[in-house]
Amino acid sequence: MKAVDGVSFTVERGQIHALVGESGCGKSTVLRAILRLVDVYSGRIVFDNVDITNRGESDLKWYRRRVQAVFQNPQGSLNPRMRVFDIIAEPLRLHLKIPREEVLSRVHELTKLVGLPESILDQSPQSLSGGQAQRVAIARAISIKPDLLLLDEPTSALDVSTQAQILNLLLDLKEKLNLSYVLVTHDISVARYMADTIGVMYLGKIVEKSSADTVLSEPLHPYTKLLISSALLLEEKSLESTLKPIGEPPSAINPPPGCRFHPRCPYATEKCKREEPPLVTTGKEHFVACWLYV
Amino acid sequence: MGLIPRDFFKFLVKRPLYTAGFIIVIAFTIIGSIAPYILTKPEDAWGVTYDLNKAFQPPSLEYPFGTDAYGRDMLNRVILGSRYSLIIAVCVVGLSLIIGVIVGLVAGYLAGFIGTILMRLTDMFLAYPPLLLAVAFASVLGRGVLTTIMALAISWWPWYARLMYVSVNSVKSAQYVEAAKVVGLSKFTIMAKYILPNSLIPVVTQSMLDMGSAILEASALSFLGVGVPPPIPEWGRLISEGWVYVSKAYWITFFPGLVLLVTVVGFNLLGDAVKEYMNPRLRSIVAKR
Amino acid sequence: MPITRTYLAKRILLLFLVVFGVLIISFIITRVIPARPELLWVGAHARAEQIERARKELHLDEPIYIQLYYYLVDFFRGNWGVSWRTRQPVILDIVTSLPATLELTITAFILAFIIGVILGLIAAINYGKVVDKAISVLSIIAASIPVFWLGLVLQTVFSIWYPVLPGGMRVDPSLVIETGFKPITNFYILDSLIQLNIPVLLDVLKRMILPVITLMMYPLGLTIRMTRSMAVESLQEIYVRALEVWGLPRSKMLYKYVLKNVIAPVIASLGLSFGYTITGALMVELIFVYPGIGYYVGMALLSYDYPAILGGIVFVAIIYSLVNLVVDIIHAWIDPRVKF
Amino acid sequence: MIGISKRILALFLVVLVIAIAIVSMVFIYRPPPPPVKKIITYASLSEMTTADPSTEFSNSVLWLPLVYETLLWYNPLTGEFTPGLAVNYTVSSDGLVWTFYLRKNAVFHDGTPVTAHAVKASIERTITLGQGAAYILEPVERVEAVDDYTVKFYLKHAAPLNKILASPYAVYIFSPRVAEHAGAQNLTDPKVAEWFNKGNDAGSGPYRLVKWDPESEVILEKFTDWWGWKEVGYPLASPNAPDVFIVKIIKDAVTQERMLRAGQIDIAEYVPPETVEDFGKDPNYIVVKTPSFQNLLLLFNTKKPPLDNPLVRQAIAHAIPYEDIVKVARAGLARVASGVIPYGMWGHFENFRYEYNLTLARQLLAEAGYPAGINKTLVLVYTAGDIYEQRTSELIHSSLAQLGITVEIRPLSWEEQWALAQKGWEDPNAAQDLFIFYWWPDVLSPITYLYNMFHSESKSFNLCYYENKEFDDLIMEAYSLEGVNPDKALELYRRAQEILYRDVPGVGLWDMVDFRVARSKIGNLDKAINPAIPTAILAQVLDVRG
Repeated sequence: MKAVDGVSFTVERGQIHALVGESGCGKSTVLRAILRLVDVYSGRIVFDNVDITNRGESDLKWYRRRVQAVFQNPQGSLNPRMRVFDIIAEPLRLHLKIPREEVLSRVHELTKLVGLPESILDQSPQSLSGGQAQRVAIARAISIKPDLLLLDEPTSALDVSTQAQILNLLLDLKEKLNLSYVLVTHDISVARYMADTIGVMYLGKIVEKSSADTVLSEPLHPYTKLLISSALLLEEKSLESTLKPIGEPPSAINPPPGCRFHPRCPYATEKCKREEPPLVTTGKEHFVACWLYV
Repeated sequence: MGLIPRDFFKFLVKRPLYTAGFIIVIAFTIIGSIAPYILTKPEDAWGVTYDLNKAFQPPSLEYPFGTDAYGRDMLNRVILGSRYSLIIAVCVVGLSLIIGVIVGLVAGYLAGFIGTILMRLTDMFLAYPPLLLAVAFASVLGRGVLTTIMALAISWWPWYARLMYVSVNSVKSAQYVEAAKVVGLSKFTIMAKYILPNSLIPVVTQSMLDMGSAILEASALSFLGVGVPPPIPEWGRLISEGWVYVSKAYWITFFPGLVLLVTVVGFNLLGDAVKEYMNPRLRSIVAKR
Repeated sequence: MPITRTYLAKRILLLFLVVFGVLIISFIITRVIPARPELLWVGAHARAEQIERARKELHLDEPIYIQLYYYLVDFFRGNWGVSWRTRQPVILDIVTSLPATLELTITAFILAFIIGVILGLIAAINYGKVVDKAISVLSIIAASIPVFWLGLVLQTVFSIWYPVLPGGMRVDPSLVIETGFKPITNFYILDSLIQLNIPVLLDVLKRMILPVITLMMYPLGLTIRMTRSMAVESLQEIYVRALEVWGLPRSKMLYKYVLKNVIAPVIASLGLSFGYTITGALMVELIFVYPGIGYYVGMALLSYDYPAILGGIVFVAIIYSLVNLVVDIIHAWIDPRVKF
Repeated sequence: MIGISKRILALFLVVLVIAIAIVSMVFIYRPPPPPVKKIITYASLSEMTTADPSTEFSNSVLWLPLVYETLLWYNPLTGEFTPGLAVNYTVSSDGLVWTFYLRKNAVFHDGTPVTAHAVKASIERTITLGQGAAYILEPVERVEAVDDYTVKFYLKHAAPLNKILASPYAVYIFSPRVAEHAGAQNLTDPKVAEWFNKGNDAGSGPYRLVKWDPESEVILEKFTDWWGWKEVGYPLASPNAPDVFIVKIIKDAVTQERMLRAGQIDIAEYVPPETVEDFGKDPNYIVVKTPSFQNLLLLFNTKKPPLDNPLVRQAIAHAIPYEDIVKVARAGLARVASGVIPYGMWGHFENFRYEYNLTLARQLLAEAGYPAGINKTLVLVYTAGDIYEQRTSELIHSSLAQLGITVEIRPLSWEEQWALAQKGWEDPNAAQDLFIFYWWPDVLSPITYLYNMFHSESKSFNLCYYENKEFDDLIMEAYSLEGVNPDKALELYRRAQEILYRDVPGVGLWDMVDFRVARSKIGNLDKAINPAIPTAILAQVLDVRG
């Protein structure tokens, strides 16, 4: 079974790459593959010119030190049986092997950096608000100064005002710590706000990718267009409701033949039903997978 | 009482039946713990003397539970018996909990080959009706408090292993476990610091409620003659000892059984109370009425 | 119909696996724990040469895996050893005493099921009232009562103090001789009905009263509790409420909707309580001198008849697994929501 | 839904029909007319085994002596012989040739007269088959039928053939026509055994086997042509003997008690001992007690401190409440032992009891160097499940506690108990301190008790690990003299027991008393019991009134 198929992208240092798509399109799976939480059966994950696709956990320690993540559900990503202090300190103790006093000062430093009061260090994660919890998760992720941070819908579980605070904090941190981000989101406006480059995913495949400006200003793929227009028109409504209704809900595990989007595509032709379109370039580093542009 | 949330008591007070269960359990625990110090006739309880002239005295003010075939005061023997019931129940549940939790944890988290083997093993033990496996083991292990505990624990742990397995499976996909992997923690650390503390609650709760059954099964073993040896006044043994005299001295079997019944009812009532307290759906129904 | 052929095949395979496991565990019990199994085999007052012969007979001079092999082969050939107490092949003893236990437990189960569902429904209808509380207390006591003690108490009261009911045995032997009753299937109720032997039938039924009451307590308590809580929940469900508003008669509503929701989980829980009941039969049959499997294993325990103890226990474990399988299938059949 | 209601309706109808059928049949049923014959029902605790008189060596001995006869009867308590099929016998002066003269009016149940040829054939079949108790005939070299009513036995070596031929096993005489009945070539053909085990009999005794169901009942009917009914003054026959004697298998003591009270049985082999006293007081029942040669012994580990000190053993021997043990453990149905040889057996002496005297015990313990008790827990093992041993252990535990000796009671299965005790020969410290167990005789001689438990070469059962050359020599000499010079042998046995009394490697706790409870209409029950055939009731002797 393939949940994700033919997804390929590169992230440059200091850049933010966003993967955009509706829920269930496999973008989280991509993230989890990069984090080696799921096994990769084909394809490669290369970090700093090192292929880490098939390395065992013991060979990955350096990688863990340099690649960290922030998850969608802030409370759920914190162990309810640990104090906030220990949660933030854990990667420090594990990777840096620094003395206790230094851990203490680093944790305090980090707490300040992510804008949390020191009083929360003794609390349990359950007593935090969603925004606070996400800040704790961010503090944990940046504690060992990684190079790459993977953000899995970092704001989708938060209320609107907190969302902005967190996004700003992330942008802030990127500058301060010279980080690179891979951002996964279903919310194109978040991507617009954050990303340097954008990849649009549909049912486990990238259908369009380019710099953020290009994708947002001149979208080529019908799905991207739909995505952007619905985001503009109906800020609050979910994306799914604006799409053409179909019988079977689309599934990344068992995608339709031909172009995956054809059942919902207003421009679909006979060819789209039979053959899968390749990802082709239209110049200017702009790639799209649609028979309209071949 | 830091372990028990305060509103549990509020919850209890409104339900006299559950309160009764709670009181029985507390009383049993206290009496069982201090039994040797509150005996009025310790030599009768421990069985170090006997007086045939006092044999088979029916219940009276002096002997509220009567006397047995050796002229020993049954009340004192029943009180001392609570100690053994308590010790056995605590050890059986504790021991099974340790084994069950380890097996369930390892099987649940490591999955794969080891996990399958462990769970199949658990299934094999579960294929025996409760008590029967304990009977089989007790019959070959020999009779004694320790062997009774071992025999019961052998038949008991698989239930906790199963429960722990289910619990671990629900915890292991939690996001904080993935987060821990991303941090780069070792499997063992994740198991010990993340999975174990978060999956323990249902198993531990269940085990506390199983004390009543443990007491009952220990007595059954003793009744069948494969439990604790004389002169220990374990309740099941007292009942079986009185069995042959039942037509002429009913009290030798009656009172230990009654006390056993009350204790088990107490534990079961408390169990129901905890279940109802922890099941918000049931509680909301109650609240609506 | 969620019961597919693959599901059945899988369950039966699992059953075989479990039987295999049960055998291995009993092998461990017989061979590994007692230091000298041959001593268990030859029995009291044996001389050295007998012990030596027993070692050979039991293949104890062979490596342990060969011993396991012989054990399994013997088991599947039906060679479960000879009981020291009865001097008969264990398997024969078990087969002859099985019907008595089945007669007892099945009767106890049916009664527990019927009475339990009725009482549970009464409690649910009167939720929170005195009747409900009384039934709840009864159910807790029934589920907590030590079987062996209840048996002794009933026996003392009803067959010693006020001798209204016989306190032991399946049938009066002199009645058997007088009326020429011949056990055919060893299910005495069935046998006496076939032979139209009414005195024996009545005697058999009379002698079952006390053991059945004792034995049914645990499943009864469980059924009441299960029925009550299920019925309370489904009475709460909105569609039932709606029906009430529409004016459907209460009794019909209870029967049509509540009962339907209650039956499947109750059967599942009864399956669980079968394990307790079968071990309860051990003590009940011992107390009431009722010659079934329980009595057989109980006597074997009291006289340290190891082949009989282990044979009996393995057999009961297999029966138990079978019952669990059947209960799961029934459960799946009644309640299509259950998925496996 | 409608389906279910239909099914329930159908079920209801079926139940209703069955109920109506049952009720109506109850009213139609008429009980059978009461029997007019004198029927006595005896409850046996154990199932019957085989029905072959030559090889049977187990439970069936309960009824064999009613159906088959031997040449002589012997009562070990009185030492008396009573004529059976033989009216008289002589023995040569060297003890090697025994001549038996048979009675002339005895017939087998198949009508064949009892002759010397039948005796020869019966004994020879047993010897040839060599199963069961055939070994008791080992001294017999050959049997010769001198004429129809005279039979001669030639022995390989001197042996008490009169006692041997009065055994309850292996020496029954049966009709030589069984081969014909069974369609067999000869008497040793397996078909003969098959024929017996189908429930056929070919004896000459007072009863015939009419029903053979070894697992539930055996029915015997009076054989009216038995010579004994006609012989005036024959001690082993009664004019009021039962016409039908039924042996019912009731494996449980409590049930036997209930059935006896309900009048469903007339004689119980065994009821709970706790109820015997009540039966004794009730005029409707009689209790007959007879000595049994089974006794309960307590063996000390004489090689492990502190019990390696004879003074400590003596102290304990004086601290055991023998009377109370008998009262509680056996409900009085035992006799305090005097020595290790049970009451009633030749070789038993009355002056080997230890007085229960705690003062004396304390004194002895102080003398041994333990004035304040023993600071070590003694392990006492007994056979788990045996309630009499259990109660005995509890009383020993309580009583020794008075002396400051702590006893840990450890119930084990017999096999575990024995395996543990076996370790004592190599490492006495690994074994138990105190060992409780029963002994019963394999041969009717004191030697079975003295050798097995106390001889230094008896590794299997000398579980006190007692080694005393003087004692060993004494008992072996006594045994060899038993047949030649019984008085001297008895004296040596007495001296051997004196050594045991002094050294205390073990003590006898009680000698079992056998009992039968019967309805009081049954007379002569005491005469119908022979301790050599412990389970049998010689029904021909019973005097049934009313």
